[in-house]
Amino acid sequence: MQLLGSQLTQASAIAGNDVATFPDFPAEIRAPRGTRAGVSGFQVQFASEEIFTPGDGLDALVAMNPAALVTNVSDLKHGGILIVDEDSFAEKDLKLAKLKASPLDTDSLEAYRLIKVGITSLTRRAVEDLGLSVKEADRCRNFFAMGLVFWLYGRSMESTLRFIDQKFKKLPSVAEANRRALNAGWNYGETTEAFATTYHIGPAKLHGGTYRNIMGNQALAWGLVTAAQRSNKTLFLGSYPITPASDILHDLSRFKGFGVQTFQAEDEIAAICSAIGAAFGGSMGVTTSSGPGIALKMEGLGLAVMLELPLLVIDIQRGGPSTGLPTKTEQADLLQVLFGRNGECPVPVIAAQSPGDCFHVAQEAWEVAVRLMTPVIILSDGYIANGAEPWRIPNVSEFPPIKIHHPTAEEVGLPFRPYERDEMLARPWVVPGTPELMHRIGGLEKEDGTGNISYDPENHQKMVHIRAQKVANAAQLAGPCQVDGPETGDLLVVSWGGTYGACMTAARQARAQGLSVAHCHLRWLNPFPTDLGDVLRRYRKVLVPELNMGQLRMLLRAKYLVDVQGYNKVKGKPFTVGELVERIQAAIVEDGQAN
Amino acid sequence: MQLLGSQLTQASAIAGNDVATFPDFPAEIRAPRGTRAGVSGFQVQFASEEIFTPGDGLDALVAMNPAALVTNVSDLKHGGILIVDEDSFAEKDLKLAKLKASPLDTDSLEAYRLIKVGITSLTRRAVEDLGLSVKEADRCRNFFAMGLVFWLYGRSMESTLRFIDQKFKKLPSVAEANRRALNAGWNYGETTEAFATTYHIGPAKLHGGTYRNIMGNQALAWGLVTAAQRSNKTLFLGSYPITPASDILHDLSRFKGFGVQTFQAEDEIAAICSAIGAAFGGSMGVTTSSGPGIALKMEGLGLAVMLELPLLVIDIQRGGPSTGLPTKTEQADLLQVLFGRNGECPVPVIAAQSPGDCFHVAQEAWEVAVRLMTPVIILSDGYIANGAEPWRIPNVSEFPPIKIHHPTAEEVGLPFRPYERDEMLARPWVVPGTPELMHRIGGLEKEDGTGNISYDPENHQKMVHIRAQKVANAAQLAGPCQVDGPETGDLLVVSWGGTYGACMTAARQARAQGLSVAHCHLRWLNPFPTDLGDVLRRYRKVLVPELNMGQLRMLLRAKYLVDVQGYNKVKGKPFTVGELVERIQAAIVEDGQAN
Amino acid sequence: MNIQLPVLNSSDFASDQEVRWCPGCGDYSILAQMRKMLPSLGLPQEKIVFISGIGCSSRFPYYMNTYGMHSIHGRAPAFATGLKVSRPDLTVFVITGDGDALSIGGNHLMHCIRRNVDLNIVMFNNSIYGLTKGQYSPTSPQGHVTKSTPMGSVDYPLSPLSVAIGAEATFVARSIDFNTKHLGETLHRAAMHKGTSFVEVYQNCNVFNDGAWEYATNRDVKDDNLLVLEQGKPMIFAKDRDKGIRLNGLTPEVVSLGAGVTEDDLLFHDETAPSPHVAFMLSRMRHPEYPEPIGVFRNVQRPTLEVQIAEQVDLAKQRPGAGDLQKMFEAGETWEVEETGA
Amino acid sequence: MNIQLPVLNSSDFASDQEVRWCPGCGDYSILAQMRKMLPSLGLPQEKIVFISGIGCSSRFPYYMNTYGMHSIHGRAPAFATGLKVSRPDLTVFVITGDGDALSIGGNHLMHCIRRNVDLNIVMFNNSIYGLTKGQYSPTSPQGHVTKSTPMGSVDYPLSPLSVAIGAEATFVARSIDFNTKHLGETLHRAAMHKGTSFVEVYQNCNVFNDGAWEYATNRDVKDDNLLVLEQGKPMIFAKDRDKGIRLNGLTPEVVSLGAGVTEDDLLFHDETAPSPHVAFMLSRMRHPEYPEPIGVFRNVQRPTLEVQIAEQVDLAKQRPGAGDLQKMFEAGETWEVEETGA
Ligand SMILES: Cc1ncc(C[n+]2csc(CCOP(=O)(O)OP(=O)(O)O)c2C)c(N)n1
Ligand SMILES: Cc1ncc(C[n+]2csc(CCOP(=O)(O)OP(=O)(O)O)c2C)c(N)n1
Ligand code: SF4
Ligand code: SF4
Ligand SMILES: [Mg+2]
Ligand SMILES: [Mg+2]
Repeated sequence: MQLLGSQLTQASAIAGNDVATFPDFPAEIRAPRGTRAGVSGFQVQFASEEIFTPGDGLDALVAMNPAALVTNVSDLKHGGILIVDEDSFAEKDLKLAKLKASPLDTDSLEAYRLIKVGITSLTRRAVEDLGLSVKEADRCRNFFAMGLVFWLYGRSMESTLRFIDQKFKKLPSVAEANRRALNAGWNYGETTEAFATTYHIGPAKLHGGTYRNIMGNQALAWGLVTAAQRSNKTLFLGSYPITPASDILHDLSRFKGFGVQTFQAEDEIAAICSAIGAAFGGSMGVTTSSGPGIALKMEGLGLAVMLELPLLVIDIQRGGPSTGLPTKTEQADLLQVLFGRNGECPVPVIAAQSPGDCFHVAQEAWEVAVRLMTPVIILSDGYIANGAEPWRIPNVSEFPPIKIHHPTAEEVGLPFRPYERDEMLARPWVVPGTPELMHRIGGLEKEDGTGNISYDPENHQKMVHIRAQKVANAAQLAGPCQVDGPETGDLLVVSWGGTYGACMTAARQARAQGLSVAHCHLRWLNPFPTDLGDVLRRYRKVLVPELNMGQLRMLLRAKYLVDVQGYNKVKGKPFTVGELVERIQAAIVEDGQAN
Repeated sequence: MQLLGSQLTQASAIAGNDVATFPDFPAEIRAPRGTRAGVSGFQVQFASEEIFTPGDGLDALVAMNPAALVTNVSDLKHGGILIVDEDSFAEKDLKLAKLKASPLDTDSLEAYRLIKVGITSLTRRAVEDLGLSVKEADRCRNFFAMGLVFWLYGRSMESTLRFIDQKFKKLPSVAEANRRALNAGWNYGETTEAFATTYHIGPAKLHGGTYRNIMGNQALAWGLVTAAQRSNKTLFLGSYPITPASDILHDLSRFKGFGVQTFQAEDEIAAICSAIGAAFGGSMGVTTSSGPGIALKMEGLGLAVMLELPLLVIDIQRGGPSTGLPTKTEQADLLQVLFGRNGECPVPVIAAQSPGDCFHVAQEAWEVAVRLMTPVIILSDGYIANGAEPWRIPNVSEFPPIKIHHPTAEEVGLPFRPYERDEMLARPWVVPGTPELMHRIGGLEKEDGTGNISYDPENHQKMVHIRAQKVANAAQLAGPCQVDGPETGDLLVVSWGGTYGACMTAARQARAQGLSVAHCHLRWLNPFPTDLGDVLRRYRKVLVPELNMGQLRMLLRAKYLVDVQGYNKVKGKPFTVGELVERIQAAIVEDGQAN
Repeated sequence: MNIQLPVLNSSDFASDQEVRWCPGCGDYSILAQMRKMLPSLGLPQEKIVFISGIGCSSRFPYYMNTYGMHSIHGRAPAFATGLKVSRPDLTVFVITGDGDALSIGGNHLMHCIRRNVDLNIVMFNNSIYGLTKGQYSPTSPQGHVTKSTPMGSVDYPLSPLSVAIGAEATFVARSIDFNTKHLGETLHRAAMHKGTSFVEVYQNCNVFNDGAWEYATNRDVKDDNLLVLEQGKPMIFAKDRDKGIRLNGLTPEVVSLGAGVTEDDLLFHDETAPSPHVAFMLSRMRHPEYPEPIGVFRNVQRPTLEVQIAEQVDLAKQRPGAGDLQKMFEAGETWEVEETGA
Repeated sequence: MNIQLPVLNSSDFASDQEVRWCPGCGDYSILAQMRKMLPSLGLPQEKIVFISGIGCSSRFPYYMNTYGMHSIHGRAPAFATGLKVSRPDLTVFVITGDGDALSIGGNHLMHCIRRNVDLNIVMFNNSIYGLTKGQYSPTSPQGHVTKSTPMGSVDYPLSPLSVAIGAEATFVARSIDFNTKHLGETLHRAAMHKGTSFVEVYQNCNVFNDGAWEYATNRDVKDDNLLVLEQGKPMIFAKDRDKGIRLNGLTPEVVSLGAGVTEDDLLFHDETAPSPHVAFMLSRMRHPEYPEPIGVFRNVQRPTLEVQIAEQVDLAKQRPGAGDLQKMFEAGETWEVEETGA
């Protein structure tokens, strides 16, 4: 299914649509095919206008077996197209899906435009004379379904045919079988009368340029490499596999041609510590993980704050708490990354808003890290990580360099003061190997300037303030709030991270309905833009939709004493635009009610 | 010095004074004697009225060498008594203390009533004929100083003489030397004319009963054992040594006679995990640490939240971030313990307010843990942990039992639903070994009731809410706010943890000065008392003094949208009453200014 | 009182949860052998606890009709230690994978083993991270191409049994998922051992690392590649049982029996040897240089952690005044204060 | 170009920080030997880095006029690994204690060793937690009465060298704080080794565990209690060098030379033996049953982690298109969109 989804994405993008996807994996365990737990889904929206989410309800659903049907049918819009493989609704299939009777035989599907296709038998027949086993033949069924969908939406099969050639280069009979299944599906659509209409989705208005699809984790990996290249640094990744962050490790481990070093550590603690070691040596130290692994990194991160070395800590959030729902999405690590360390231990935090944005976020985070000599946390989530969107390929030669300077003894003079600061409060990044500037750093409180151990009360207070102010200075680099919509009004929707698309679309739709709604998306969660308080106060109400129980909301209320309201969903799933629009409407009419 | 301090504490308590102490250790490293880093201090306040802090400025200071003098003299009140060992101000002593000239020779000490005593030579002379080496003789100097101080304040030397007998039972000549030094000190006071006056501090008004001194960590250990006895549970401590929490491990390891099991784990992660394992088995699982170790426990704690097992996690806070100032005090782990875990992962948090209060806090925390089947966090800090106060010995037979029930199959019926809940939302604590109720628990999201793994979106949302509500229910057990002072007024001082004594004393003093100030101390930091919002709104202003950058303050502002102001100090030292009174005065006059 | 226990069988140990490993996974076989072996311990289900970490293998407890905990990655030995110390009456199994036990959990494993907690640790070694879909593990050979090592892994692998023996293990064994009889017997012997038993099971992950143990499972070659250790017996192996292991100086060597070499020239296996150095030597014998030993490498007695802790508690309880809170509170300096009405 | 390096001496490696261990602590001696040894490496100070964890011993970097990091408890090998992989030009020492290395840090130690990162790990073994004022450590003997074990520790101790050898170490040695000459030489050999060198140094904590190594340091008895390992030499020891170690079957035994026993009957030390099992056997020889070996137990070559990583990077860089961002972005399916003025 993942394959089908990504091919459709590809073909739609090439057709000039804007696309957004939401793959929904089965939980980590490899659950048996045909069971509910084993259902693998892939949601894709393509449109002739700019879109920011993979869509709410489904317009069409392809269910290859009863389990897939019952798990997803509730998302299908009334009147939507429902394609099922009727060959897969036998007794044993129903049993696997824990169903007593076939939904095809009941009236439970009345609301939909049900199209039963004998996908299995048709596929078998299409590949009949290729000498494949039944099992092998059945593996082609997805391509049949794909052909059918391609026909329905008038997508070109070209890129998928190319993909087949490429992927099964070494297995010509499999390639041929898949090609035939694909064509059979298309032909089935064209020749049968199952479908009343086909759909034509014209190209979306996008900025001109060369486009490709990009997934969130991929964009992060690319952004990291780009940041390393721009700053002429060796990228050192210390990581330990964990869903849904592992793909960044996988991607970067294939980028050795860029000088990237990847180190699969024994655990998350060693992962962050090795990255800090690399940072001490002058490399671009990066560590990636998800919630449970991030929890383990916090002690090490505290040390990085004391050492004042640049470092990127990337958290691809998933459903929690504890092991939680590893393959589902959530935004519930914000407070963890802000506060999950002993002592007063501030760290800048930036969150990606979409798959493509990961590319930029990685670079922005690195710019702040090196400018301020501080670890920076990047938040993404399972939804962004595995989602895809069209991405305009940038012109690499236009990237400005990120300037980093490692001072020498001539420049800083002796005796060397490793905790002397510049105007942004950054200390010098002197690397081992630099003659005469030998110095020692560590996690005990340091004396201002010299960096010597100090237990002096006044000094401690001073250093706590300096570290706080330094992080606050990141606001100068990040710039002011960006508001989409009227400058004042009834409601401001404030979002962060992966809910960007849904929130912005919902706000626009509400505006189109005549409501006075603006949208402000926060890229930096620490520090906040300096004008944020003013912006919040310009609206009668503020609504913060979050896939958690109200974490950003708490921060905004505390800092600005504005009666920010929350819309909170913790279901392992992204917001739908529809539910947000409803909530926006409700918020504007209802009386402001505090918490 | 620690010895001298604790003996003076003891003697004063026996004299019926209320006492409060503040030992100030050198940093962890065993720094050489005579250097500034090696200074070991012990502050004690005794009074004929109830007191809640070890005092602000010092009335008298005993400095055994130049380093001790320069490190502490700034805390001595003008006009205060300054006793120095003039034999210890030789060239080499000054050098060790990094002093160019002897402060005794300059006019820097003019503000004090300087009393130079040749403590070293007098002590040597006192023990002359006992055949001790010079080094051994010099070890008695502290007892000479003690004798002098005892005389000055009219303290009985009886308990100290008993202590000497006891401690040096096997070394009669050392015992004799110390006795002589002590007497020599006393006699010196009585015979010389160095002191213009002596002081008489009468007994304080305390509740009647038998008293003893108790230190915070000791009281915690005793409270834990008492909780275990009251609930008829085996106490299992999984811990890893760390300053300033180690003493709880040390104490509990001596309580095997109570059935206590202590396990010094390989690290903090194993420590909490072993305690959770013990909790699964039906024991009272406890784990203790300080900031950096607590950071490491967070992933395990997240699992405990999912497992819904009772557990106590004790954080003796110290100066941070990172390794920070290990022997100094701070309150900067509040946000860490509240939020330092992935996902929405709520845990009740209670903080001890004084050394003696640790005894109660341990029991209250355990009552909540077992009533709600939840881990509970106890916060203490270095100041409480090592501080001492008189403690009225309770009558053990009056302690009510803490009722815990492990259901059987007859009681719960089959099929067993391990996540069925009672009216407080607690699930049953069924322990392995119970026939027919075999079940499996884990960190993946569980289905409501059955506890089976569930990735269902609605169920996840429901479980997140249930876990949150369960913790919120702890407010029913904890009761409403306690306010000391007027019910409404100009200012409410809100405190938590170890600043209780200073805040309450300051509020009372301010009231005595005619200001309209009340004080509310929060024992539970999560959940807050249900009436807290109302209480806050009854005062024109709210001031939250904290030994951090404003952590409770942030929570109060977020939750109640009240413009709470902070008074924050991060110097590794407790508040003085004086600075708080000043701040209270200022707060009342100045315009409320939001931050 | 002599309570007659019901005689249980394999299916009594199956929980109502659907087993959800990939079809063909070696985990199924280990599960089957475990269920089959447990009745032989004569314990009711409620006295048995399975604790696991995270990984495909760590789903194991869900499938057992016993008490169980699916904990967090790498920490199962620590949970199990706390449980066993506080509840010595329970029989506790730890189920773990090569990543869970040796990567993130290496330290807990080592300390559990040296403390000799009476646990039965079964490590499913598939030389891969299964659950996270195919990264190399600490037992993957150098050069292993995986998702995270596209040019081949450069980490030198650990030998799990060498690690265990280096950590003062009292019971160490190895078996193979599809060698069902040997596996069942090995699990039984491990369960009978008082102290930490560590069993490495070669397990095939047919999805991400298929055939890793081909040499040890393929019917045609396995007998030539395996040396089945038997207590007191000479080390003979090969399909025709015509080869053996002899010590050449300080180094073991493979010899053919006959032509001047007799069984008496061979090494005789002694799992009870007080010093672990011979067991360590056996743990170094790896394919293809040597046949790989399976069976029990080491099996010695040493007081267990939970028994020693219990003994100290018992001893302390006998001291005068033990367990008396009031006495403890009143010990040392105390003083009386009269009620002043404050 | 041939740059003449200034000849450094011991004091060039002393930082300006006051040394603050307890008077009499064995750490002073190790510090002195380290400072004395470093000039022999012919490296300028700036090319040397000391990384430590937390503990008394871990204060070490502050006292060295080199680059240094006083990190967090137990994790020094991980920091050092990241540093060395990214900066192979630096010479990196890891300074750690028995608690730091073997308790909280056991796993990092093990993985660092198996990966054979070119680091020099020096573990100060005082069998106690010094910094936290006297709790037992993983090397404390059973029965050890400490602050946390008033009735004696029940944990069976680890043997650090057995652990290291079990973790595939390429260089393993032992020395003693006050045996200054031997210590200096051992540190030098460790530094010269390419790969992870692990050196255990018996260190006296005169405050919390005084005399732990009395048998190995007391002038009167130490020669009888120590076996100084020398490459290629027979294992002779004792004050009069009249005793030796012989293999009896599979077990080492102490024999007296003379009366039918000659040097040739003894074990000859071979630190370069490919299999580690004899080194492991030596690591099991403990006082009082045996004289305890000091010196280099094992010293073999294996590619280091950082070199292998560098090799893969170099190889990858030579591939066509390597390092070309633009090419990477444009690979795969792309399409053109015309500017529509949106
Ligand atoms: C703290 C943490 N880090 C990482 C993970 C992700 N994770 C789960 S299982 C696993 C490794 C599984 O390998 P192994 O232990 O060999 O078990 P297998 O799946 O092969 O049976 C990893 C890395 C996690 N769940 N928690
Ligand atoms: C996470 C964490 N846990 C615990 C501690 C406290 N701690 C510091 S050093 C140490 C052990 C020291 O023992 P060792 O490593 O043997 O060093 P030594 O002091 O004996 O040289 C401990 C438990 C800490 N600093 N950080
Ligand atoms: S991924 Fe491998 S180990 Fe995991 S269930 Fe599938 S076959 Fe078994
Ligand atoms: S406590 Fe022990 S190890 Fe630490 S400095 Fe003092 S003597 Fe040395
Ligand atoms: Mg595995
Ligand atoms: Mg030590």
